[in-house]
Amino acid sequence: MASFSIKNVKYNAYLLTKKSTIEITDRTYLISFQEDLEFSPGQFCMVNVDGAGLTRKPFTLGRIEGTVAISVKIAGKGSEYIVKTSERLNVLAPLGNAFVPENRNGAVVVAPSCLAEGLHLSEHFKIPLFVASKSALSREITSQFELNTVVGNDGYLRLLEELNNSRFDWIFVSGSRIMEELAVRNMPNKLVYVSLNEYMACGIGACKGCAVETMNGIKHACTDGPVFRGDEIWARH
Amino acid sequence: MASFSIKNVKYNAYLLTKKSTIEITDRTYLISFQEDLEFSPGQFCMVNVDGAGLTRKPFTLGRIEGTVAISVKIAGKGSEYIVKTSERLNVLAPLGNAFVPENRNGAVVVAPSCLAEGLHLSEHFKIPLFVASKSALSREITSQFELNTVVGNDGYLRLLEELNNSRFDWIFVSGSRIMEELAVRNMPNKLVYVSLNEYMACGIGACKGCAVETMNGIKHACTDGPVFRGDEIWARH
Amino acid sequence: MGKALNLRTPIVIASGPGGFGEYLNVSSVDWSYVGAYTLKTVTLNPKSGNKPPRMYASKEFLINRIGLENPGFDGLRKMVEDGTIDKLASIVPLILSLGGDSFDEYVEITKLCRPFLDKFIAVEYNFSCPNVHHGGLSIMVDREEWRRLLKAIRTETDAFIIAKLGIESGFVEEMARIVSSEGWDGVTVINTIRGLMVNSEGQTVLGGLSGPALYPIALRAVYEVRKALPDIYIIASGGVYAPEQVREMLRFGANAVSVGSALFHDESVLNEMGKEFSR
Amino acid sequence: MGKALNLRTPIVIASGPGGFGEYLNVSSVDWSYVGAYTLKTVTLNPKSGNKPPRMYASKEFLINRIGLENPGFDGLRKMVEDGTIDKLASIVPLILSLGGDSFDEYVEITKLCRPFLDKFIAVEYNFSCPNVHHGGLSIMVDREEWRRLLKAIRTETDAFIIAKLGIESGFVEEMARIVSSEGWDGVTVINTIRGLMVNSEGQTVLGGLSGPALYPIALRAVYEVRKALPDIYIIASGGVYAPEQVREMLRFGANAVSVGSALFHDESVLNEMGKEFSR
Ligand SMILES: Cc1cc2nc3c(=O)[nH]c(=O)nc-3n(C[C@H](O)[C@H](O)[C@H](O)COP(=O)(O)OP(=O)(O)OC[C@H]3O[C@@H](n4cnc5c(N)ncnc54)[C@H](O)[C@@H]3O)c2cc1C
Ligand SMILES: Cc1cc2nc3c(=O)[nH]c(=O)nc-3n(C[C@H](O)[C@H](O)[C@H](O)COP(=O)(O)OP(=O)(O)OC[C@H]3O[C@@H](n4cnc5c(N)ncnc54)[C@H](O)[C@@H]3O)c2cc1C
Ligand SMILES: Cc1cc2nc3c(=O)[nH]c(=O)nc-3n(C[C@H](O)[C@H](O)[C@H](O)COP(=O)(O)O)c2cc1C
Ligand SMILES: Cc1cc2nc3c(=O)[nH]c(=O)nc-3n(C[C@H](O)[C@H](O)[C@H](O)COP(=O)(O)O)c2cc1C
Ligand code: FES
Ligand code: FES
Repeated sequence: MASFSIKNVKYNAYLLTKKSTIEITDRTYLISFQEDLEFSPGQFCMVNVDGAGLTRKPFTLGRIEGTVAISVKIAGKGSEYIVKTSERLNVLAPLGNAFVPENRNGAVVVAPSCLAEGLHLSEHFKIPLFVASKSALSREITSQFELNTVVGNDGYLRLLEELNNSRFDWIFVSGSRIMEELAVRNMPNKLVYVSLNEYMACGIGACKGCAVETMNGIKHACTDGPVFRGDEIWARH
Repeated sequence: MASFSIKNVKYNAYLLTKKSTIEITDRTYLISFQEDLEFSPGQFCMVNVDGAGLTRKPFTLGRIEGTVAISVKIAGKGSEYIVKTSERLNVLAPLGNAFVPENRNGAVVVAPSCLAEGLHLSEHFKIPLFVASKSALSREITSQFELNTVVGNDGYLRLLEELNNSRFDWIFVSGSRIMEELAVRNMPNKLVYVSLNEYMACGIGACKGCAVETMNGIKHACTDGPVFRGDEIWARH
Repeated sequence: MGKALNLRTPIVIASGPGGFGEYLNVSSVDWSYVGAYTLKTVTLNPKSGNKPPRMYASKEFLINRIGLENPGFDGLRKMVEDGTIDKLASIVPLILSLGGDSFDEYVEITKLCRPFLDKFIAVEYNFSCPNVHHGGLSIMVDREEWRRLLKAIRTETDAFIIAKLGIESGFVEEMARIVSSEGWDGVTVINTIRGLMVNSEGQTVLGGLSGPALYPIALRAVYEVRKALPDIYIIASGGVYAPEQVREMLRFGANAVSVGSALFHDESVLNEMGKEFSR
Repeated sequence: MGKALNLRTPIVIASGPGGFGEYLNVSSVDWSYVGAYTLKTVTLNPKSGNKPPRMYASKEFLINRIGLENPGFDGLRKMVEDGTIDKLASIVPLILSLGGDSFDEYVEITKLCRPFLDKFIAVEYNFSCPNVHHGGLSIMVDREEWRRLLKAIRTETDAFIIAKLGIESGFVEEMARIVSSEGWDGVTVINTIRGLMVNSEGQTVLGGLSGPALYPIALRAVYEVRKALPDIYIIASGGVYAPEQVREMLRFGANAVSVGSALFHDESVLNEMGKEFSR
């Protein structure tokens, strides 16, 4: 059973002004902001999408050379609003737990939709970053960042195999559920961390909507996560 | 009680291509179409507004020098769609009864939102047309048509007084409910016809939504009207 | 297995929005794609309906308070005698919808209609009109009285009889259980849900909600009734506007799917819906 | 006149969406604008809730099948003993929400809570959760059993007790009449309505619908209950997202207005709603 103690934290609503929006790859964008806010690697925010959605929408936070950023894949009306609007974004943050690895001998693998988080972790922990993308990244992105990129499903599976046989103690994976499950199943030698994408309404532990079945019972992605040990979510066979 | 006999008519769905859209006055437009369709003065159509409304929306039909036209006041999302779209309009027509006056000694008074109908009646019956508008008509309209226009509430009341003392046997009024009620009450000497704007869902007598309380019981604006004798709707005191 | 209607397609026109066949005058519909046309509810005595305004719409809802305006049994009989019903039925199979203001009226109109019930493939009893003061919804407040009524009607006719149920008189699957246990052939779920909107003139419109927002509620009702009663004939009603929704309703247990308010948007959607089922 | 709650503003946080006070951690809300905070329903035994997925949303609806995840009476007692409840109550008056899986559980938890009920300004009994297999909705199928339960609870406590009613167990005004006749102080109308949606992964989500589309239905329920019972205390719940809707609910008979799913959109709407009532 999940615990019901109320955390002694403050969640703030920020109005964030877009600084730049650049295409990462097909329908996926990196948005940076003018304002600063305090958060730790692995945490996320809930973004109000005005008339484009009934709930705020969760996005992992990133920091790139000091600037706050999120990456957004257009999955529906809400994410489309976030990418297209020129209004300031109303954002509740920081949410969830900081990711605190046991050591710095790790690596990060992200989908383009989680590039901001990936860049942040890589910079913060000084660890390598791999981007697994369905299609090639845009020129703007590759010219701005030095990225190890694999394209397509086969490329991703080969990357997992390599990482499974690598020197790293742990691998942090953030992307789609399928991508994360594949990582856990295909890297049996490694401690794999995953950042879950459960459906969230509140992001602060109130609604109990973001339940995840773990080996240790029901947990909540927003307050117990969003980062979990992969073997807590998927059994390895 | 309204009758329940089913009319022996065919209602057709037409796709109408816009030919021109010109502003009549503030938020009100005259839209003409490339295609022709058969109808009589006083009849209306129901216009599909795609995602901008759950039901088709009723508009009186007009014909100006042979060209089919409607006039549209932007009252909400549906009418806004009609004015702004560049798609062809899906239109059910012709609906309601033709207006057949007892003689040609009449006059027509319309709000700008019913200008197409007004021009049609005026041309068809060779009778004078008066336009009662809240604000001045656009240059495009006044240069194209020779119109007798009164602006503002006072102007309208003076027009009604004049018409009440005029040589005409009947006056046809089409505009808002308030405008029509004022006409009936302020022209006690005349036979006044009004074209009612009841809420309509089907336009063909099926839904029974467009009920009107008349001196002769409940009638339906779509199949018994849309034109009624004013004294059937409002008592004169 | 319960009795079935064997419609040519599972698309049915809902009682009310389709009036007494007026949509047959609309040339854009190919009626071979429509399985049945339900007429507007007829009551023993004619009703002139509620005072205007009778309708209003938001983005997702249409609200109506027609108040069962209908010509009564005499009007219906006239439509039978003057050949109107035969003419309509020659184009599309008809379902008769009956309502009443009391126990006796429901039974009485059933008896009166018996001579010509063979012109209809089924009779739907409207137990759920939210817009009349007696009858409709209120007949169901007393559960035992309602059960007696179901029994009485079943005794009066061998026709394929369907009870139209809303979701407000009790859990719809419980209501359907009662209907089935009294030997009825089917249920139509759901009807409009009672709502209140203030229109742009500031008038209070108390009526029944129909339209897109009903869809997930109606889909759930179909699911629950099918779970409770594997054999009953189910007509789904509520917010069906697109072919995918017809398929989804069928997948979750409906035998036929009724189209109401969507007619007001574009009746030619019937063609798209019916096409894939047409043989 | 019935008893009233005398809230500082008529804005109430709905049971469930507000969890166990988590929104008090959100800095953008000025809690002096909020009249009361209803905690999520607590049942005798802890519940871990339903399996995921538990939520989905369309444009107008949110669907949830949380399944009353809650820490049970023991968890609640712990929150009382460790001072959490006092701390929350020092910021905003609290309403306790209780539920059960059976007649006995409702009565039992009432008895157990008695020692600390004075920390709450009222107790709301959830008779309408659509997402649990026993209790919630199903307790109301047997009308007589439910009436006995209302009587039993009333006997156990002098607290201000409120029954939360959905629209599916019977006409809401009839249900409210029963509640009132058993000496209860108020009703909350409505709860979520049962719905079914298929999410983007093709999973069937059977849950309760909340959000904007509920509003005209909830407004009508308030109107009907007020018409039937001029004196009962009414908390309106369903689809309230804007200050105008608060005003409209009050105008049609509500004493207080509860805000649920709107918190997920932007909890700072509470400030806008409460401002005009603040003294
Ligand atoms: C902790 C967390 C962090 C995330 N970080 C990122 C990120 O950095 N970049 C990114 O592109 N995406 C991220 N996502 C996913 C992102 O939240 C969804 O893509 C977004 O909410 C879609 O909203 P929409 O209105 O565009 O889509 P909709 O049209 O509403 O739905 C499309 C799909 O998006 C998902 N989705 C929709 N609403 C939610 C919601 N409230 N909560 C969770 N998923 C939802 C569902 O799978 C749904 O089927 C994250 C999700 C979580 C839970
Ligand atoms: C027979 C008839 C002929 C009409 N002819 C004209 C015309 O020539 N020119 C013109 O500008 N307007 C005409 N109207 C009014 C026109 O139909 C409405 O202004 C239009 O439907 C508004 O739709 P909306 O989506 O823009 O407004 P909404 O935002 O939906 O509503 C705004 C207001 O428009 C009216 N309205 C909305 N829907 C309907 C409906 N289905 N039926 C009737 N009224 C509705 C209501 O008063 C409503 O409060 C006519 C109405 C009728 C009944
Ligand atoms: C204008 C209108 C009139 C209606 N009249 C009746 C009726 O007479 N009898 C009946 O059983 N249902 C009636 N209904 C309910 C519909 O048959 C249908 O069950 C309901 O509208 C939900 O379906 P929809 O969303 O497809 O419209 C009416 C609905 C509308 C909108
Ligand atoms: C995620 C969620 C959880 C809920 N949990 C409860 C609950 O535990 N007890 C209860 O009485 N109502 C519960 N409800 C119902 C709400 O209190 C409210 O009545 C309903 O959501 C309608 O209001 P809204 O449209 O403002 O959300 C819940 C609703 C949601 C969305
Ligand atoms: S998103 Fe509400 S509890 Fe996690
Ligand atoms: S608009 Fe449907 S009957 Fe007149």
